[in-house]
Order: sequence, then structure tokens, then C-alpha cells
Amino acid sequence: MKAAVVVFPGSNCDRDLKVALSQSMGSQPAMVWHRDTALPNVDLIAVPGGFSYGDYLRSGAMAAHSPIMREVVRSAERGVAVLGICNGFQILTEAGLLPGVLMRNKNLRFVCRDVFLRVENADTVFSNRYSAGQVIRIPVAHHDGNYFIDEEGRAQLEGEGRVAFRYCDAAGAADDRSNPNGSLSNIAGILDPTRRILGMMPHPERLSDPTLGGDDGRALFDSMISALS
Amino acid sequence: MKALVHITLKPGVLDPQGKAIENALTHFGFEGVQDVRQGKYIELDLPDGDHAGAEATVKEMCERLLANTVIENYRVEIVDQS
Amino acid sequence: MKALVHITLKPGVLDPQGKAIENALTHFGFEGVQDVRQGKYIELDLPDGDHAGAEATVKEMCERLLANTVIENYRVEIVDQS
Amino acid sequence: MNDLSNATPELAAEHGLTAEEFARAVEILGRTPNLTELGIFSVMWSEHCSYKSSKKWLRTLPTEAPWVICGPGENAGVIDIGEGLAAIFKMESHNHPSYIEPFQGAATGVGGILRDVFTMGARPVANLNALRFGAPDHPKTRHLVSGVVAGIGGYGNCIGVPTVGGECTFHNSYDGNILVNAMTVGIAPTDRIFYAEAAGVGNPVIYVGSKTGRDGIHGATMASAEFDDQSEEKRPTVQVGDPFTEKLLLEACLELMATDAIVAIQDMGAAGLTSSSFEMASRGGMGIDLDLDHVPMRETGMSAYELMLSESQERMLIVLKAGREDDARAIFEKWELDFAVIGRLTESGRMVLKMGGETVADLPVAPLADSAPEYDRPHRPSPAQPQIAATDVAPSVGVKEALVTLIGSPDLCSKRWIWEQYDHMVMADTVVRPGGDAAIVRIHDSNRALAVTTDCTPRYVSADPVEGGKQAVAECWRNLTATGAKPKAITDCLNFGSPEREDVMGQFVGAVSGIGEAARALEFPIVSGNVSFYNETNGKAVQPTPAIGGVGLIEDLSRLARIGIDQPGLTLLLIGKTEGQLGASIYLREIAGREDGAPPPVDLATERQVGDFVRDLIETGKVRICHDVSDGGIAVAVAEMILAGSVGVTMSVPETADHGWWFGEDQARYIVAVDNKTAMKIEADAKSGGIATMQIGVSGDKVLNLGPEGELPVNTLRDAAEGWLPAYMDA
Ligand SMILES: Nc1ncnc2c1ncn2[C@@H]1O[C@H](COP(=O)(O)OP(=O)(O)O)[C@@H](O)[C@H]1O
Ligand SMILES: [Mg+2]
Repeated sequence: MKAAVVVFPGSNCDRDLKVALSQSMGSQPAMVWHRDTALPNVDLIAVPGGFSYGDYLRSGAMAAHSPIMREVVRSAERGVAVLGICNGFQILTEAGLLPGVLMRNKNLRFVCRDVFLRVENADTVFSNRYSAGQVIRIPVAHHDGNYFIDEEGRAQLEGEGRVAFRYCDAAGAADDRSNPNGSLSNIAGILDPTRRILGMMPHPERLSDPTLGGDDGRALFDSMISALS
Repeated sequence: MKALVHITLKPGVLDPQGKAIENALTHFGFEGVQDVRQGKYIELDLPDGDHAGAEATVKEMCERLLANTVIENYRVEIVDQS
Repeated sequence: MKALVHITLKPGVLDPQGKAIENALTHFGFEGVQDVRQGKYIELDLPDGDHAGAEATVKEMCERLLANTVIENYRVEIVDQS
Repeated sequence: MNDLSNATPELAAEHGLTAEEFARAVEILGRTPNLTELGIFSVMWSEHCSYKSSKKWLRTLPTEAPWVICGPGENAGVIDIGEGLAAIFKMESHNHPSYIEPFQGAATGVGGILRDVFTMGARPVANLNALRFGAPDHPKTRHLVSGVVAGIGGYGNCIGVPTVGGECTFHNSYDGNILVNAMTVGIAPTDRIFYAEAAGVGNPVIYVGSKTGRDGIHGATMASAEFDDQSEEKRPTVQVGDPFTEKLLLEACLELMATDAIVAIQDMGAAGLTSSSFEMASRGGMGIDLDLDHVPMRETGMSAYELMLSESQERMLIVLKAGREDDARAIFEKWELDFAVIGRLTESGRMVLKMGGETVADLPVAPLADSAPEYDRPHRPSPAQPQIAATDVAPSVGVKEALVTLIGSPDLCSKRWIWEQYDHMVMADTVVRPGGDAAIVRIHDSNRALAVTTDCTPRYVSADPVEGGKQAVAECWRNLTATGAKPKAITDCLNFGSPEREDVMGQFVGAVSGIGEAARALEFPIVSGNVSFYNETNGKAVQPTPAIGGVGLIEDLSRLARIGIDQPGLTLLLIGKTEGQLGASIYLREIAGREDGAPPPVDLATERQVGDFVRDLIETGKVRICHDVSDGGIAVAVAEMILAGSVGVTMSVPETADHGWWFGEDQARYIVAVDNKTAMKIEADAKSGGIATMQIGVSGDKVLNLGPEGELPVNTLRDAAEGWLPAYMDA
């Protein structure tokens, strides 16, 4: 698999993502600077977490309109897989690649901690190494992770099996207590209609190494290797 | 001249900040506040010139960047420097 | 009735958001934007009643909660429901 | 009145210069300084920049060791951590700004300390913060806590440096003067460390980063407002942090540092342009000409005075090798930062400032630096306090109730509410997160790590500055040791009241001597630090608070200890001697409502012997669960080990165990949890070394069984520990 990580001014999880990807790929992803107008020929484009452009105005808004994102959209149309994590998810929604928006966390506070996720769809290029209903532990770290979409949009996501991950408790129950940010229906990650674009708030790259306290995140990267190579 | 831009959440869109303010106000003992919505207010300094043209440009700015038209409405007003 | 509250940074106080928006706009090819300042715009629904009283209350809300008066100014306007 | 008008004694006084200092300034210049020059004198001779009240005593601190690459005097301290790498770190206070505007004050405090570290070539890898707030029931406290925590998180989270540790305690002496101390640790290759010593006549002086505005021009606030009294626009304003620009500045500086274009570099901190340009010139014995017209300005009509005193954030001053301007410019333009050549180095030995074609200041560098005032202020030692044993304190409640109260008290309760608002995992190297004794951050791409912590027990320091100073260093050393790290060096942030008061100066002198004594005994040199005086409101000083930030090294990540007890059947072994010292203890304050008594004495030889013994157990893989015993004594330590883990403990305690035994704060103690065979082996080894040990319990079940004192469900402890702060903040 060949991969590229898009770097914006203010991205700060680009290196973490690179490390996690190369651990699974066995090779280095290309790092693409936001000013670049061309993308290398890759199977996966990863948009990392951070505070692109300071997350001023709206999280992800300015990055979504930068030249490189036009290329990302074009590649996505050609079927290249796109993964957006945290700020990357926000950027993909602002760019219109994924529906809905990520609003300020319900309690208005930044939240950084491990959460449990229920794998809702294990039949994607991002999740084939998990099993449906599996509960995994992965950290979140965001201020604007409160997913919102209108009722129609929500019904469509649910109906088409496009909710990828849901916040839940250790036993897999998705309720208010296990919802770290107020997201609608505990939605933590969603897919586009082609299932080849994934946006998620939690950071799998931060728990892909046992030394850091867990590696539930690693299967996400391994999934892509098997599906996209 | 100046462009005054108001960006507000569309009705029905969840507003965590507004809700939080509402709760805090009741908490502080301010009674009877029925609903609070928080939006953005942006002032742009523009070179003096024709208002209509400026308004069109600023509306384009809103469409392309300043507002997320999926969830937000915007209102543009051009005024002469005070 | 409604209270319309504008909260803006005091003159001279650095506005990183405004600055970032300004740069972004220039990148998108919008020329000549000289300065951008971002503030908050808050709408509060209040039970109908005497404007002067409401204005006083909302100003108190600004002092105590809505505005950070060390770096922000606020403006309150009471209007009848539109 | 303008930049050039002559300063008057009144104006000098408003600038905080004494009559003698002003006279000396006139003497150095051979004429009366103009307003701009006065501003520069006032900054360079301020307590903040000149350390005039503390210098004499700071000189007595040990600052050297074979592994110290650069001690105090530069922007931050530098130590060798092996494999061609150096750790660069410092702690700094931002107390007053944080009290005025908690969010921005704390945020810019973080931004400032980050710049101190990356200006030396390091990539910051960890932030910590030591916070002291007023009494929880003080009307301002809640607002200050939420603003400060949001501000620290807002800055660190955005720039992408993990905030992995700190302290947060409450006491009414901080009601009107909170303490916000921020620490940053960075890592750089030992052959790529950058200093702030100007060199090379003709080399260009470069300004990079944000534009200069009228931010935080203080000291001279009134004066500047008067001499140019316009509307509000013109008046100095609270400084606002821009972490996004700082992130760009960080990356741009590191990119430039990868080349060989830099001669010297220094961040613009307090009175940025003045201190950075003046200090770089004076360190290098150079002269410097600046053309202020080229300084990037955020506002129109700024005066030389304002430009030189502005505290606008996210700015750096760089001396480049002549001819490398374009390479540098390209990098900063790539990162969309301002870049301007604003002057050159000269051999004149003078600082000459030009604006609008005319000379607005002309000062001799060396004389101004050399004759900076230094005071030996009168100081009175604090009166000795009596030691307090259990027999002197009638227990008002049983051990059970006391423990629940203590573990749920503002100072000892879990600070989760705080650190969950900090991104403590970004950079994906955080091995041990906040909540343990020290946080552990892996050295990227290696199997080694840094352990970091901040510590100070102000109630000890106020009871006995010398012992309290020793204890702060000892606890810091112990917290690193308890993880298995080898303590390497410390930075300090000495927060005190007014040095012009004999009792406060006495506290300072005592604390510094205690800190020095401990640092010497533990081979734990002070490589950087900061003094913050005048922390008082209407004559009431804060508790003396010398915060100590420590850095330790872990050579093998497979050999470290955590505090959580994660399996049943383990023996809890107490290592170190217990006497039951209750003086100045948290038990005495929270349970008996007393703040008197002498703090537990610190025997540095024992401290070192026991610590080295424990560290060896961890390094050799015998121990992987360890916690030091500090506030609240054995009872609280065991409770913390249970709460950080997954099982309870059944205590087995001596008949004689009284509240002194349970809650006494005797120093140099650790608790380890090991299988019984190992426990006996350790006890034997300890015995031969003359180190006291005692088996105090066995892990298992979901309760803390206190023997004769009854038992507590783990959940009761957890609710108490986790409950207080969120409940307080949401109230
Ligand atoms: N302001 C803070 N920011 C981050 N972590 C904090 C803060 N205050 C306390 N902590 C964390 O809470 C834990 C307990 O703090 P403390 O009681 O000071 O530990 P100790 O008693 O071992 O010195 C430590 O891991 C510390 O890093
Ligand atoms: Mg400890």
C-alpha cells in the first residue's frame, strides 16, 4: 500500500500518524504539504489531527478550502481511500466529503482520555481486521467532537450502515454516560456512501503500540494494508 | 468602509454554547431567559468603494469560507467607516 | 422580545482569529481586505416587558458572564420579536 | 512629552527605579536619559530581568555535574541524556497576568516557556504546570481555576505538546494572588544547541514571528498613557496568546536551526525587544544598532518607547551570519511569519536605536549590564516550630473517616478534571500519563524515556523554609525515583512575597539554602529557574512556594514502575522509617484544623540511601509497582495505589499504629507491591543495608481493609477522590 499524509499549518498529529502507518506498512507514507497542488499516486490519503490554521473560525474550515484539498476530493472521486482523524474528520466534513458537522463538545471542555468504541461496520477497508460489535479502547482528544446531523441524514447513515464507530462503555452499551462529547447517537466515526472515506474523532494512531498502554488502534491500519495493497 | 457580517446557526441546529450560556444564566439567578443562541460577528475593513459590489464579494466570502452554509445562515451589511 | 448582544475585542487587543481569517481570504484571492476582527453575536429570548429593565439585566449578564470585560466590549440592543 | 523628552525622577519612580538607581543611570549615560532610555533601564534593572534581590543567594545553588551542558544564565538549562541527545528545560511563573485574565495569562505563560526551550534548538516534548489557587470557597477561585486550566490546555493542545503533569493545591494565602508556574521539557541533538550570545560585527539582527502591538506594556503603563494620551486604542492591553502562530514559529525555527545560518537566537519575553536585543549584545560583548522603523507593527503610530517595551507574544530575535538573510527569509515566508532585518551588530559596545531617521536611544551595553543593581536585603529567619507527634493531637475521627476526608480533600483529590482537559498524549510518546508520581515520556524512536514531575509543599516551607526547601527537592527526586528513573537535574520557580520585607526575605534565604543543600546531597543540580517576588495582596504574602521541576532518565522502558496495584496476592512492603510526624501535615490541617508545627525533617543521607535502594529494585526488574509516601502518609499512599489499580488491599498493621502511623508524613519512604518471595528477599537486602522495611498488607478484593479500623469499599474511596473537583467546578 502507498499512502500520503496531508500536512497543514497547525497539524500536530501528522508525525504520530506517519509512525502508526509505517509500522503497519513497513514503508514510509509520503508527507504532503498543504501548498502542494499535486498528490503522489497513492492508495490512501490520511488527513491527520491537530489544529489546522489554529482551528480559528471553525475547526477544519480553512484547511478544507486549501488547494491540496481539491486534489484530495478529486482523488476520492477516483476511489482513493481517505482517512480523516480528529481534525482530519472535521476537515472532511467542512470539505463536503462527509455529511454533518462537529460542534463544540456538549460540556464545552476539551476532552482527552481513552474511550470505548463499538465497531458498527467491520466490512470496510478500514475495519476488516475488527469484528462487528467488537469493543475497542482508543483515546479521544478534541474540543469540537460533538457530531451533529439532521434527522434525515442520521436515518440515512444508520440505514446504510455508514456509522463506523460508536462511543460505548466497556460492555458495549452506547448510552449518555459513555458519550464523551454529546455526539448524536454516540456517533464517533462515519463513512461516505462508497465506504472508502472514513472520518473519526478518536485517535487510533495513539494506541497502536503496547508501550503506550494498548494497541487496539493498530488493527485499523492493518485493515487498510490488507484491503488496499 | 466596513462589512458587518452576522453568522447564526440555522433553526433546529444544536447549539452547545447557547445551551451552556442559558444554563449558566439560570445558575447565576437570571430568571426567564427562554432561549439563547450564539453566533459570530465579523467586521471586515474594506477599501472605500461601491457598496453593492462589496456586498456581493463579502457574500461570496461567506459562501466559500466564513459560514458553513449546511448549518449556518449569514447576513451582510456594508457601512461607511464610522 | 429579544436581546441582541454584540461582543467585540477591545481595540488594540490581538485577534488571532481575525488575523487567520484575513490571511485565508487573501489566499482565496479576495484582495484588499485590510483588517478582520471576529466577535460574538448572542441572541437571547426574553419574556416581553419593559425594554429599559431588560437592557439593564442583559448588561449585567454581560458584565458577569457573557463578556470578558478585561479584553472585550459589549453592546446590548432590545428588540420586539420579529 | 515624547520618546525623546528627558526623564524626571518622578517618571523614574513610576518606572520602578529608585532614586539611587536613577542617579546611577544618569551617571552611566553622562546625561539624563530620555523616556525611551528610561524605559530600557527600568526593564533591564527590574527585579524580573536583573534578579537584584535574589542574585546573591542564587549564586549559592549547585549548578554543575558531569552531565550538565548548560546551567542557569541561558534561556533554559541543558543536560546530556546520552546517545547524542540533550534535555532542555525550564519553569517560569505567570502569576499576575493569570490573576487578571486567567485564560490569556495562563496561555501566554505556556507560550513563553515553550519559546525559552525551543529558542535553544529543542523540540518541546512535555509541558507541566504547578498551580496554587485560593481557598475553594473564595468567590474568585472557581472562575480562576476554570480559566487557567482552559488557558493552559488551549495553548498546549493547539501547539501539540503534551501536558503530562503538574500540581494543583488550594490555600487562602493565594486568594488574591494565585500562582501559575509552567514548565517545558524539550529534546535536542547535543551538537545542535543554540545560545543567545551575539557575535560577528556586521551580522544582521532579524525579527521573526508576530507583529508588535501595544500588548502588556506595564511598569510604565501610566507614564506611556500620559505622554501620549489618546483614546483607549493607545492604551496598553492584556497580551493574548496565539498558539497557532507559535506552532508555525516553532517549526520555522527548527527548520532554520537545521541549517548553519544562526549565530545567536533569543525569544522575546518580558519587554521582548529590549531584553532580547540587549542581553544578546551584552552576552557577546557587542554593540547593536536597531532601526525601529523596520519592526513589523500591528498598529499605527507606535512610539520607540512602546516598541521597546511591548510584550507581544510569539516573537524571536535572531543574529544571522551575514549573507544568509535570504535563506532564512524563505523559511519564515514558507511558514507565513513576519521576517524583518531590523539591525546589525557593531563594535561600538553601545545599543543605538534609530527611528524616523533620528537616534531615539544610545546606551553603553556593558556598563548598563555590569552596574545592574544587586541588593543584600535584610532578612529574618522564620521562628522555629515544635515537632508534633500523634500524642499531641487528639484524633477527632477514626482512621476510616479521616482517610475518606483526606483523599477527597481539595489538595489530595484526583486532578483528573484538569488533566483530561490537557492533551497529554499528542506526539504518541506518553508512556505513563498524569496520575502517577512522575509522568514518563518516551524519547522518540527509542526504548529510553524521560520522567518529569513538579513538586513543592508550601505548608512545610512556611513552617520551616530550610526544611521545606530541602523537602521540595527531596520529594521531586523521590517522585522520579519511584518510577525507576535516575534523577538528573532540576529547574525551579521560586514564588515569594515582597523581598523588601525581612520575614519574606528570610523565607527566601532559608528556602534557597535548603534547596541547595538537598540538590548537593542528591547530586541533583539546578540548571535553570525563575524567581517571582511580590506575590502578595495588601501586605498579605502567599505561602512561600519554591516549585521544583525535576527531570529523570529511564534507560530501559521495560524496567519502570507504576503506582497502580493490578493483581491480588501481592505483598505491600513499606520501605523507610516511620515515626509518625504530624507537624504541618495535611492531616493536621484538614482533620484537626491546625496549621502549626514543624514539618517532617529531611535526612538527606537516608533519603539518598533509601531512594537508591528502591531505584535499584526497579532497574533490576524486582519491582514494577511503587509509590512514594508523601501528603497524607501511609494511608493515603495505599489508597492512591488502589485507586490507580484494580484491586483492594488488606492491611496488617502494628498494634501501636495510631493516627501518626497512618497519616504521618515522615520523609524518605516508599511502598512497593511484590510477590511474597520477592518481599522477603528485599527485606533481607534492606536489613543488611540498615534500611527499615515492614510488610503492611496484601492486595485482593474490592475493599481497603484497615485491620482494627474496619474496611472501606474501593468505590467509596474512588467516589471521594474523583468526586470533589468536578462537583466543585460544576457547583
Ligand atoms: N495541574 C496539573 N496538571 C497536570 N497534572 C496534574 C496537575 N495537578 C496534579 N496533576 C497530576 O496528579 C498527580 C498527583 O499530583 P500530586 O499529588 O502533586 O503527586 P505527588 O503527591 O506524587 O507529588 C500527578 O500525576 C500530577 O502530575
Ligand atoms: Mg508522589
